Amino acid sequence: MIDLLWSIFDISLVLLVLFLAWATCSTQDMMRAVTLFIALGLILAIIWARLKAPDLALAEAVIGAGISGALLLSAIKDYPSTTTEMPSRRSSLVEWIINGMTLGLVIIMSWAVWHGLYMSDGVRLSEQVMSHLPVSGVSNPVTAVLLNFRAYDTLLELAVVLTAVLTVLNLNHKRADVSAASALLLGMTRWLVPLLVVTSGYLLWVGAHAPGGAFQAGAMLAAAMILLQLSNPSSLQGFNLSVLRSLLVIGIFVFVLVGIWMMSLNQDFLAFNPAWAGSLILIIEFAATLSIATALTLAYLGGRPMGWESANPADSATKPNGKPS
Amino acid sequence: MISQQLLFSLAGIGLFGIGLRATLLHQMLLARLLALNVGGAGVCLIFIAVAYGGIEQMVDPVPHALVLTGIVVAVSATAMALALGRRLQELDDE
Amino acid sequence: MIEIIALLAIFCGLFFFLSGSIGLLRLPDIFSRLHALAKADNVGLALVTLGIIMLEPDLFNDIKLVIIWLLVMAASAISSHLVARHALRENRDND
Amino acid sequence: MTDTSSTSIVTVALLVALNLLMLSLLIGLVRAWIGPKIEDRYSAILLLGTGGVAILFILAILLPLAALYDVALVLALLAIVGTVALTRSEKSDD
Repeated sequence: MIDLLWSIFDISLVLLVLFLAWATCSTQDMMRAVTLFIALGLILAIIWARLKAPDLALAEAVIGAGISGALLLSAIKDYPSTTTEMPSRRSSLVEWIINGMTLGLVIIMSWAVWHGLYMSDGVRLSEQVMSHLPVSGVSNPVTAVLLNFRAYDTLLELAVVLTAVLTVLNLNHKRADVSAASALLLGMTRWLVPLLVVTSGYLLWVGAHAPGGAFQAGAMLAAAMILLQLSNPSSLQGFNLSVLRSLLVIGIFVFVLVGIWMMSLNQDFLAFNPAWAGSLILIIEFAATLSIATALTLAYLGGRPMGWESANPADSATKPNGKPS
Repeated sequence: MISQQLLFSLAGIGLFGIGLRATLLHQMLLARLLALNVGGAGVCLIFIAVAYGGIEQMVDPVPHALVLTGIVVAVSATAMALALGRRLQELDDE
Repeated sequence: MIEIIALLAIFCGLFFFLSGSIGLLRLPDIFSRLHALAKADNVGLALVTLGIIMLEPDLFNDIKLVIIWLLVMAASAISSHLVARHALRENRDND
Repeated sequence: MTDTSSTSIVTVALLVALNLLMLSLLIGLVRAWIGPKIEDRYSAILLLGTGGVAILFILAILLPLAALYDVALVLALLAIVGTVALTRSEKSDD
């Protein structure tokens, strides 16, 4: 009886997510597509929770529903027409080829997964992770994997995020600000943004022993900044741009610094010795949170804030912003 | 237990197929980006479905870490693609 | 005994949830839908949270549950206001 | 936590509740799909947020996974950011 109810829930979740994906990909109107995409992000967060992946549910809730939705919605304003013409311009032959290849790929992948699940019993990494957990300095296995066993991977991922944001910054100026918001929105932001910042700190701290960590905390902080930018844009002018620049790179800087420090104690580049591993990971996570939050906020803004080019922001105020948006 | 793994991984494959097809078919950058994100979510779903051990067993944390990294990289890649698109749009207007 | 009361609370909450969703589908215009949504969901969530608190032994989680419920109430109040305002502005523009 | 969820009555009842919540989400999604105007789709997103929080609560009891309360907390907070972004993104800014 219990298994039956569980499978009803699973099947309805799967059908729901497939329907949303098909709807998002096939609508003509972009506003409708983005709205459905946000709904898809929420349902995906529930699926991660169902598959016992709370870290991912957190990340999907913050990033899927929060940041990528806001990002896409602010990008819609760049395009004059928000309706797209589906494959009408592509010849039906090309369309058939695409459909055929996708179907073939899906069939091959299904066979591969079926073979992998039933036929072979590959080695599971979870035993190794669990056996090394006490050494890692944290008790949350995902954080242990992310920041201790696979520290290189996370370091390079911070580099990837930085590269993406640098491209965004080099390409164009910040989007035009929205006009000041209604009193209610301002009032709400006044109590909500501090709450988001406190939650972000909570997620950062809890990452050591429960789901949470640098990425979710950083994305949460970025969501707070986006909310601030959405409700009263003038408040973001106050950021000192040189501070913003250093915040962007502080994550990678601290990571490499700790690595070199470990090497000075004649250990490998990122091999934390068990005694300090917990506190080292916390330092790295704190720096990573700051740089991820700054990176995602600048990515949302869509380009260089005012006065980014000039070295000191003092004389930037006089130089008008190049783009009459 | 095995059927749940298979069910969710087939859902992941379905998402990936829908996303891939729409990425290739759409003309407009924004639509293709949405489809690409849907495809990426499908891949993540396959990862986690295989890592799922059932209600009682421990879950394999390694795919979780990989997918977490994947989600963050996906959002920064989307931001970059949107910035490129915006630049293209401005060049067309001029 | 506690569990029976908890389950009772949860199912009452579900009744409100379902009525809110059905209201969302059947009501004629956006404002009545938002009204149904905000009211039904909050009462529904309040009862579900009450049931879950009874089932949840850990006190710290209970406090967290109450905080979450208050947040959702504030969130849906503000969001439905924003959506209604936007709908009003949209109607005024095109008619 | 585990003793309560082991009694099958509570588990079965919670599972039935879970499926009913899923039903209300499906109804909300119908509105999101056919909703003539943008605001109707926003309201479906709101329903999804609240329904999602309720589902996460019940899953937290059923799976015994206490971390899902944090996820529900985050979902509740982010529902506002999504709606603000939706309502402020229209061309006619208020």
